[in-house]
Amino acid sequence: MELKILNIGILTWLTFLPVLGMIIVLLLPKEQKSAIRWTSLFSTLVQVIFAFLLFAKFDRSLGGVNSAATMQFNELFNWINIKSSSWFGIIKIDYYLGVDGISMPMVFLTAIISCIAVISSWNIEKSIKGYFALLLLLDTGMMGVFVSLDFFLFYIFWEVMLLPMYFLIGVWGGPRREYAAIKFFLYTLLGSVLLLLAMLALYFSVSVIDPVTGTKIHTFNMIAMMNPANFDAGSLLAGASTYWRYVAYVAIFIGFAIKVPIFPFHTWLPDAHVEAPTAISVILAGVLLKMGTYGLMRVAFPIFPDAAMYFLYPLAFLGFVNIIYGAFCAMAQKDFKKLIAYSSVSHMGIVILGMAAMNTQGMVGAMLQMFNHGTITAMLFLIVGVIYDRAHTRGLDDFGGLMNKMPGYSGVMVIAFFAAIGLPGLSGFISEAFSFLGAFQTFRWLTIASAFGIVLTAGYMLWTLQRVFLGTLPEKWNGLTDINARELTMLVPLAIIVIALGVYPNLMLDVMNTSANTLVDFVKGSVGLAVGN
Amino acid sequence: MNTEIILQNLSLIAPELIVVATLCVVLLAHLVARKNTQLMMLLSVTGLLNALYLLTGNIHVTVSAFSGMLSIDPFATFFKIVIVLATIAVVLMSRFSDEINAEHTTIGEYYFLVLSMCVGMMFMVGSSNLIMMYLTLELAGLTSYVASGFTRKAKDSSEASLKYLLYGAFSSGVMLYGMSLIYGLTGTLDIAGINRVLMQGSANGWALIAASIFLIVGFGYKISAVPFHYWTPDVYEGAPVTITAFLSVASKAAGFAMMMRAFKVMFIDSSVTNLPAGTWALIHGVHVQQVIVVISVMTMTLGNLVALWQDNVKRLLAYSSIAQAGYMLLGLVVLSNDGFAAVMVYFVVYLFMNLGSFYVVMLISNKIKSEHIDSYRGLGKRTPLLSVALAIFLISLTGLPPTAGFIGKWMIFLSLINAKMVLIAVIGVINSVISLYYYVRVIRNMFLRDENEFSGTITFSLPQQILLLSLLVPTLYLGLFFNNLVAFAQYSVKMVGF
Amino acid sequence: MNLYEIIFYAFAVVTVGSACVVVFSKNIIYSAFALLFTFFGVAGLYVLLNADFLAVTQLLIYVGGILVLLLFGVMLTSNVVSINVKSGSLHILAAVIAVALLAGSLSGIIVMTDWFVTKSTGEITLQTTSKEIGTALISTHVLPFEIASVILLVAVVGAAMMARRERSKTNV
Amino acid sequence: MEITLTHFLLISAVLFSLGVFAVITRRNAIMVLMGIELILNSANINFLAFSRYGGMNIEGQMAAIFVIILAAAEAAVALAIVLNIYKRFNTVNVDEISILKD
Amino acid sequence: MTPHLIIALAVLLLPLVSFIFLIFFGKRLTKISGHIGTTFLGIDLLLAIYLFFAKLYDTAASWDFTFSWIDFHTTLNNIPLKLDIGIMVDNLTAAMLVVVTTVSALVHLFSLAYMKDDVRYSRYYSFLGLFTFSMLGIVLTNNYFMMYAFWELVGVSSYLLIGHWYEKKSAADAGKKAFIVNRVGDFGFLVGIMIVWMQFSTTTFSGIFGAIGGGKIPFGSDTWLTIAGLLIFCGAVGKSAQFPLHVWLPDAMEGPTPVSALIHAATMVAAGVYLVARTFPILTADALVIIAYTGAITAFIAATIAIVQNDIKKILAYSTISQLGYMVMGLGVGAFTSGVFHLVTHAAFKAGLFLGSGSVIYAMHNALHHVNDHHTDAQDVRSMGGLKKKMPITFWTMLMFTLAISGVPLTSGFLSKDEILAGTLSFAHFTGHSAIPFIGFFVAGLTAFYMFRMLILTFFGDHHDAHRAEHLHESPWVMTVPLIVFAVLSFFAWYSFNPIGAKDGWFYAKITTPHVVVPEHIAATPTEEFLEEVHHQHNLTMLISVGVAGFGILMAFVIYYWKKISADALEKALKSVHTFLYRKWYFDELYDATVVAGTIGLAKVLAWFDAKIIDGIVNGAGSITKITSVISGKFDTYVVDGLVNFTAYFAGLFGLIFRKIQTGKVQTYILFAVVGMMVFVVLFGM
Repeated sequence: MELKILNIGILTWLTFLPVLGMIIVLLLPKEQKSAIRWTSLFSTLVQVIFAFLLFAKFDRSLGGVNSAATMQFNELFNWINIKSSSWFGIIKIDYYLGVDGISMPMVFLTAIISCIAVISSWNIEKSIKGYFALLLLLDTGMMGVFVSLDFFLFYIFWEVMLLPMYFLIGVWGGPRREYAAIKFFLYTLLGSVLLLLAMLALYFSVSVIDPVTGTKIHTFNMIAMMNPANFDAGSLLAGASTYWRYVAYVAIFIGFAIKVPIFPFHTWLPDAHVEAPTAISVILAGVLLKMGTYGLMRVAFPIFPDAAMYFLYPLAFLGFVNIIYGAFCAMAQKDFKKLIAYSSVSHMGIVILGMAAMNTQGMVGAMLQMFNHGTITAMLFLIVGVIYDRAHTRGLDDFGGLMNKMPGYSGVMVIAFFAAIGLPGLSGFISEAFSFLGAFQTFRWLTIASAFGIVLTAGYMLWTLQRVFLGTLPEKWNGLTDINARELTMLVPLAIIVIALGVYPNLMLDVMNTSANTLVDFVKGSVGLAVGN
Repeated sequence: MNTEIILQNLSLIAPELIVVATLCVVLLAHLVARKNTQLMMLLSVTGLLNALYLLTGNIHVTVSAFSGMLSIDPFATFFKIVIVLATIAVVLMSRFSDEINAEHTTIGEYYFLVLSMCVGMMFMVGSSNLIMMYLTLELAGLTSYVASGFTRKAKDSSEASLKYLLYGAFSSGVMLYGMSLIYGLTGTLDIAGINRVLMQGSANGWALIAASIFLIVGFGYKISAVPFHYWTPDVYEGAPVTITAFLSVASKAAGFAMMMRAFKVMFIDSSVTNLPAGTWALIHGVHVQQVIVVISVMTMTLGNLVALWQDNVKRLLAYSSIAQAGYMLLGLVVLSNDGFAAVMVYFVVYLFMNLGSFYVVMLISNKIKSEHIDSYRGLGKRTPLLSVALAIFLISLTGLPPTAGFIGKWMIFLSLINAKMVLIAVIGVINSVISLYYYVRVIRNMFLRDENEFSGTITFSLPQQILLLSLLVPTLYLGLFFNNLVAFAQYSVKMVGF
Repeated sequence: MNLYEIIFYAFAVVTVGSACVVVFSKNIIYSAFALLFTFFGVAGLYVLLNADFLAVTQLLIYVGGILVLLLFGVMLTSNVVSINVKSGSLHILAAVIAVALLAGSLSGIIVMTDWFVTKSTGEITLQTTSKEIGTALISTHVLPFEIASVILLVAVVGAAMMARRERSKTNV
Repeated sequence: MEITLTHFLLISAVLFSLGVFAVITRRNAIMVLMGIELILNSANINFLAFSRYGGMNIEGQMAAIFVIILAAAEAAVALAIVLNIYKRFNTVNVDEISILKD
Repeated sequence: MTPHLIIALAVLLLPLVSFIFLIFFGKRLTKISGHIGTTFLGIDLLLAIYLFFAKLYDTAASWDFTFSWIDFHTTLNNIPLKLDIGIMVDNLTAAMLVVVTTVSALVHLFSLAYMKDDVRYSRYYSFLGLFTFSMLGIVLTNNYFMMYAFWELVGVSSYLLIGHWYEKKSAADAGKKAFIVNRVGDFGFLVGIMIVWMQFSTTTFSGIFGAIGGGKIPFGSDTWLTIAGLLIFCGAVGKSAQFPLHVWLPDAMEGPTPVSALIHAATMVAAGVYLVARTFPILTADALVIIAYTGAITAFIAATIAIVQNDIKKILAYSTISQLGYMVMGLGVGAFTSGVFHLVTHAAFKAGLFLGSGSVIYAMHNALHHVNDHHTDAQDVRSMGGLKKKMPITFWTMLMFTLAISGVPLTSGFLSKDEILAGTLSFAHFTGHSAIPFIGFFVAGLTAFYMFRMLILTFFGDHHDAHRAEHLHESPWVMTVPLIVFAVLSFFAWYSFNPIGAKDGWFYAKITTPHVVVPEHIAATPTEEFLEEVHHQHNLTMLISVGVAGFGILMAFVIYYWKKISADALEKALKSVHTFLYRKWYFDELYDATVVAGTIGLAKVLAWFDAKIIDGIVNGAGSITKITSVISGKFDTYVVDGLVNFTAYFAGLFGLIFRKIQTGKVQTYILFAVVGMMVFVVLFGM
C-alpha cells in the first residue's frame, strides 16, 4: 500500500505538516496575529484532509502488528548507519513509518483533535506566536509517535512532545501552572527513561540479517523485535518468561502507565488538566493519554507476549482500580475540569481492562474506547472551556439552570454527557460494552466488579448535569451568552463522530478488527498458555 | 636518538608548535600594540585555525614520538581537535565579555594564557610518560591558576585563583608521589613499559592500588570528580565566565584523555583473549574499574543533588558540569573501545552545549549584571533568541532528544547496557531525571515567570548572535544526524599500541 | 656503623627534624628558616643516593630560589616588626587522624612491598651523573625539557601579570 | 645496620605526611606552600632512591630535575597569587578567604 | 425485505422521525409541533394495528429478520463471533405494539390540552417521540444486546421526561434517581448478557434458546443458568419497579401526568414484565420461585403503602407498582399468558386512571388558579371531593377503570387478575408455596379498597370549598376522548366474549406459553399439567377474588362514604402502622442512609486519599514538607516551587547536606579529599 503526494509519503506529510506550519508561524511577525492563527489552522486542516485520505485508502483486510508485509503506507529509509566496532555491531537506525489497524484510528484522532485544538485556541492572546508554534510542534510529536515503527524514532517523537507540553501548560496555564507543568514533565520523563533502557536492552538482544550487507546486525525495528526468532541466544532478553524479560516489560509498562495514567501514577493528570488551557486539556485527554495504551498495544504486548500474559491479571486489576477509583474520585470533585479529569482516569481504566482481556472483543473494545474517549472527553473539556470563557469559574456549585440560558450549548452538552455515561446510540456505549464483554470472558468477577462503574459514572455525570444545567439560574449569570459559531464549529464535528460511531460503529471497527485479531492471536499464540481468572 | 629523528618528530607536533609560536607572537604584539585588542584576538584565532588545519592532517597518524614521551594517534588528535575548537570558541567569546574587556591593559596576557592553556592540554592528551603527564598537567594547571585570577581587581576572581592554586598544587603533588611509587614498582616511567612490567605480575597489589589511587587524585581533580571536585564550584563561580567555560570543557577533556590513556595503556591485561572484540580486561588485582564506578556514581549523584540548590546560574552550571563528568566516567567503566568512543562523542556535544550555555550566561550578565536565577525572570520576553538558545542548551544538557545531548547519553547507556551493567544504567537515567529539575528551573524563570515590571527588551549585536548560532546549530543538528560524529569517534579510539 | 650510615642518619635527623619545625612552629619566620635546613638535609640525602648533580641543583634552586621567594612572601604579607608573624592552624584533630592513617598505610606499603630493585645492591661505585643527565636532556628527554621551558615562560609572564601593581586606580 | 631503600622511603613518607599535614592545618597561605614543597621533595627522594637501587637507571633523576624546575615555576606563580590575594583581602589566612561558598 | 419488515421498521422509526424533526424544528413550530407529533403517532398506531392483524392471521410463529451488524472475523468457542441484530414480530410483540402505540397516541392527544401552555411544549413532544421509539425498540428486537441498548434509551427518555420541569429541584432529583436506580438494575442485566454472550457467542433469543435447548448451559452448571436468568431479571426489577428497586417510581410522579400515564403506568414499567416474558423459556424453577416472591412482596408492600397516601398520583403510582408485582408474580408462578394478559389490560385501565387523574388535576389546578389559591396542593385527594357532578365524563370513566383494577366481573381486569390468582393456586398446589396465593388474594382486596377510597374521596360527597367548586368544570374533548377510549377498552368483551372465562378469548388462543428449553430436572412444572390444574382452580378462584374485592369495596364505602368508621379514629388507633406505611416502609430513608450516603462518603474519602496519600506517597507533597521546613526555611518555597517529587524530596535533603561541605575553606576541601583518598586506599587495598 503506497500513497505519495509530491513524491513524499503521506505519513511523512501527516507528521511534518505541522512543522512546516510552525516554521511559517515563526517567520511571521508577531503582530500578524490572525495570520498566525490561520496558518496554524490551515496546516492542521490539511492534516485532517490527509487523515481522511488515509482513512479512505486504508485496506481493512490487512492485519499489520507483527508483519511488516501487512503494514500500510510504509516508508522505510535508512537514517543512521554507522560502521561501528564489532562490539556494537553496525548501528543502523531507519526512518520507518507505517500504520495498521491499531495506529490508523489514532492518526485520525490526532489530526482531528489537533485541528479542533487550534480552533479552540483562537482567543489566546498571550504571546500567541510561541503558543501556536509549540502547539504545532506538539502535533508533530504526537503524530510521529503513532506512525513510527522504529523504536528509536518512536522514542524521539515520544520525547519531542514533552517540552512543548511543558511550556503550553506552564506559560498559558492557570494559577498553579508551574507546579502542574513540572509535575507532568518529571513524571513523564521518569517513565520514558525506563523506556529508553528497555529499548537499548532490546536493541542488543535482537539482531536481523541486514538486507544490504547480509550480515547479522542489531536493530531498532519494532516489528523485528516482535519475532522471537530474532533474539540472539544468550542475550539479555533472550528466551521466554525470563527474569530480565519481566523486568524489561515492567519498565516499559511503567513508562506507558504513567502516560495513561494508571493508578497510582495518575496524580499528575488532575493537576495538569486543571491548570492547562482548554485546548491543551483537549489534547491531553484526547490524544496524549492514548499514547500510553497505544504503546502497550504496539510495543509492550507484541514484543513481550510472555510477560504480557504473565502480568495479565495485574493489568486487569489495575484497570479495575482505575475504573472504580477514578469514578469515586470524580464524584467528590467540586471543580468541573477536575471531575472530567478523574472521569478520564475511570474511562481509561476500561481501555486497560479491555486490553487485558486479550481477546478480540476486549481488544477491539479497548481500541474503540481509546478513540471514543478521545472524542468524548475532548467535547467535555471544550464544553468546560466554553463556560469558563464566559463565567471565569469552574466551580460546579456556582452554576445552575444553564439549560434555559444557553439552549444550544446545553444541546451539545447533553450529547457529550450521555456519550460519557455510555448511552446506546452514542459511541461510548459500544466500546464500553465490548470491553466489558471481552474482559468478562477472561476475568469473570473482576469484570463484574468493574462493570459496576457504569452505575457510578451515571451517578456523578447526572449529578454534574443537574448542578450545572438544571435547577434555576443564579442572577449573576444572567449575562451569559449562548454558544457561538466558532465554538460550535469545534463541537459539532465531534458530536457527529460520536453519534455516527454510536449508530454504526463498523466505520471504525472494521479498521481495527483485523489488527486486533492479529494482535490477540499473536500474543496468545506465541505463548500458548490459556488465561483463566 | 639523533637530531634528524628529533626534527622529524617535531613535524608531528607542528600544531602544538604553531600554537606556541602564536602565543609568543601575541605576547610581542601586546608589547608593541597595547591598545589594539582586536589584533591579538585575530592573531590567536588565526594561529588556532592553523593548528586545527594541521591537526586534520594528523588524523591518520599513529606513532610514538620523542622516544615514547608523546603519542601521536587518532585518540590524541580527536581530543586536540576538541580542545582547539573550544579554545577558538572561548577566544571569540572573550571578545564579547565585558569583564575581560575591562582589563584591556592586560588583554595580551589574557590571550597568552588561554593559548598556553591550550598548548598544555594538547600535550596532555598525547603524553604517554608519567613525567610528561606531570609536566603537561602542571603547564595547563599553572596557566589556569593565573587565568582564573585574571580579573585581579575582583575579589572573587583572586580567591578563585588562590583556591585553585592550593588545591591543584596539592593534588598534583599527591599524584607525583603516586608516580614515584609506580616508578619504584616498575622501574620505568613509560606507561607502555609499566604495563609490560606489571604483566609479569611482579607488582604487589596494595602498593599498586595505592599508587593508582594517588594518580586518580590528580586526574580526579582535573576532571573534577567526586570526592576531588571541591575546588570546582568556587573556582567556576569566581573565575571569569570565559575561563570557566574553557576549564569546564577543554581542561576536562584533556584530563579525561590523559586518564583514559593512562589506564588503558598501563593496566590493560593483553593476555586475556576470550573477550568480545573491542573490549578488554584490567590486570588482575587492580581494582581501578570498581574505583571508577564508585567515583562516577558519586560524581553524577552529588553533582545533581547539590545543583538542585544553586541560585547562581554559573554555580549551577558548575555543579551540572560535575554531574556531566559523572556520566562520562560511566563510559570508562565498561572497559571497551565503544565506551571510550561514547565518551568522545559526549565531549563533542558537551563542547557545544556547555560552551553555549556559558556563553549565553555571559552575554546576559553583561547586560543585567547578574547571574542570579531570579534575575532571569521574564528573559523569554526581553530577549527571545537568547532565552530559546539557553533553553535548548539546557535541554541538551539534560539529554532529551532531539538535541545532541541525548546522543551523548544514548551512546553511554548503549555501552552500559551492552556490558549488562543495568543497575548502573538505571542510576544514570534516574540522575538525568533529577537533573531535569534544576535545568528546568532556569527555563521556568525565563519563560514561565515574568518580572514584576517589564524592563525593556535586550538586543545583541549580529556577531554575538552568529557565534551563538554557530554553537546552537550543531547542538540541534548532531541530535538528528550523528552518523559521522559517532563513526569518527569510533575510528578515533585508536591509540599507539592498540 | 660505617661512615655512610652515620652521614645518612645525620642527614635524616636534620631533614625530618627541621621539617617538623617547619610544620609545627607557630612562627612563620622560624618555619621558613627551618625549611632551609630541610632542603639541606634532602640535598645531603641526594648525595648519598649518588645524585650529585641533583644535590647541587637542589641547593641552587630551592635554597637560592624558592626559599627566597617564600621569605619574600612572608615579608610582604606580614610586617615582621609586629608579632603578627604567628600563624594559627585549623581542624587539627581531623588532620591528625587522616595523616596518621596516611603515614601508617604508606609505611605499611613501603615495608611490605618488594620494590623494583636490581639485586646487586650494596656498593655501587660513586660516580657523577652529570654527563648522562646532560645527554638525556638533549636526546630522550628533549620534549619535557622544552615543555619545562614553556612552563617557565608562562610562569614568568603569569607571575608578572599577577603581581604587577595595576596602574588604573579603578579598583573594586 | 645496612642502609636500605626502605630507610629512604620512610624518610620521604614522613616528609610527605608532614607536608600534607601542613597543607591541611596551617592557616597561612605561605605555610601551605611550604607544605607543598615538602610533598614535592618527598616525591623526589623516592625517585632518586628508586633510581639508585633500581640499578642506576637515569629516568628517576630526570624526573627529579623536572620536578625541581616545576617547583620553582610553581613557587613563582604561587607567590604572585598570594601577593594579589594580600592586596585584595589584606590577609593571607586561607580560611578567611571564603566569599565563594554554598 | 418483506413488506412486513418494512412496516415493522416504519412502526419503529416513525416516532424517531418525529423526535428528530421536533428537536430541530420544534422551536419554530411552537404549538403545531404537538399536532405533528400526534399525527405521527396516529399513523404509527394504524400501522401497528395492521401489523397486529396481519400477524394474528398469519400461520408463522414469528417473523424474524436478523442481519449481521458487527463481524469480528474470528471465532469464539468455534462459533463465528458476530453481533447479529434484527427485529422479530410474534403475537406477543404484535400485541405489545398495539398497546404501546395506542397508549402513546392517546397520551399525545391528551397532552395537546394538558400541556398547552408549557414553556418547553415542542421539546416535550419530541421526547415523547424518543420514548415511544425506544419502547417500540424493546418490543421489536430479537436479541438481548439491542434490547439492552433500547433499555438504556428508555431510561434516558424517561429521565428527560420526568425532569421536564427541571427548574423544580424535586423533578430533577426524581429524574436522576429514576435513571440511577434503573442503572443498578441494568448493571445486573448487562452481566447477564455477558454470560450468555460468552457462552453462546450470540445474543439473539432464538440462538440462545436453541443452544440451551441443545443441552448447552452456561459453564455447564444448573446454578449458572439460574443465575443468568436472575441477572437478566434484574433489568426487569429496575424497570418494572420491583422490590427492592421500586423507590424511583413514586418520585417519578414529578413528571407531567400524561407522561406518568404513558411511561409509569402502561409501557416502560411494563417493559420489565415483557423482558421476563421474553426470557421465560430459559428460566429455571428456582429462578421462577424467586421471581414469583419478588412480585408478591412488591405487590404487597406497594398495596399497603397505597392505602394511606393522599396524593392522587402517588396512590396510582403505588397501585401501579402493586399491579406490576402482580404480573411478575403471575409470570413467576408460570401463568405466562395471564401475566402478559394482565399487562395488556392493566395498560388500558391504568393509563386511563392516570389520564383521569390528570384531568382532575387539570381542573383543580385551573380552579385554584382562578381563586388565586397557591397553597392548596392540586393533587391532594383530601382537598377534592364532589367532582362527580362537575366532571361527569371523567367520573364515569374513572369509575370504570376503578372497577377494572379492583377485579369486578365484566371488566378486563377481572379476567386477567383471576387467571393470575388461579395460577398462584395451581403453583401452590405443585410447589407448596401457599404464601403466594394468600398474598395474591389479600392484595386483591387491598387494591379494591384503596382504589375506591381514592375514587370516593375524589368524586363523591361535596367539594369542601364551595367557592372554588364554582370554577371546576369538565376538561376539553381532547382530554375526555382518550378517557372514553380507555374506558371502552376496559370491558371484557375485547378480550373474550365469555365474561368469566378468558380462556375462550383470542388472547389465550394466540399468545401461549412459549416452549421451555430448560433441562427437565431443573425446569418448572410442565405447562400442560400446570394449565390443567389452573382450570380446576378456576371457579374457586373466582369466588374468593370476587369476595375479597367486594369486601374491600364495601369497607371503602363504610369508612369513606358512609363514614360508619372514622378514618381518623383508625389512623389514631394504628398510629405507628400508619406512619410506617405513610413513610413508605422507610425505604428511601434506608437507602439514603446506607447506599447513597455510603457512596458519597466513600467518594469523599477516596478523593482525600488521592489528594493526600497517593499524591503524598508519590510526591511527598502535603504534610511531609512541613517536617522538612525545619531543615531549611527555604525548603517550603522550593516545595511550592515544584520540588515535590518524593525522590527529589530526599534528593533535595541530601543535596542540602552535601552542600554544607562546600564551606568555602580550601583546606577543608583538601582535608575531605585526603579522607576520600584514604577511604579508597583502605577500601580497595584490603
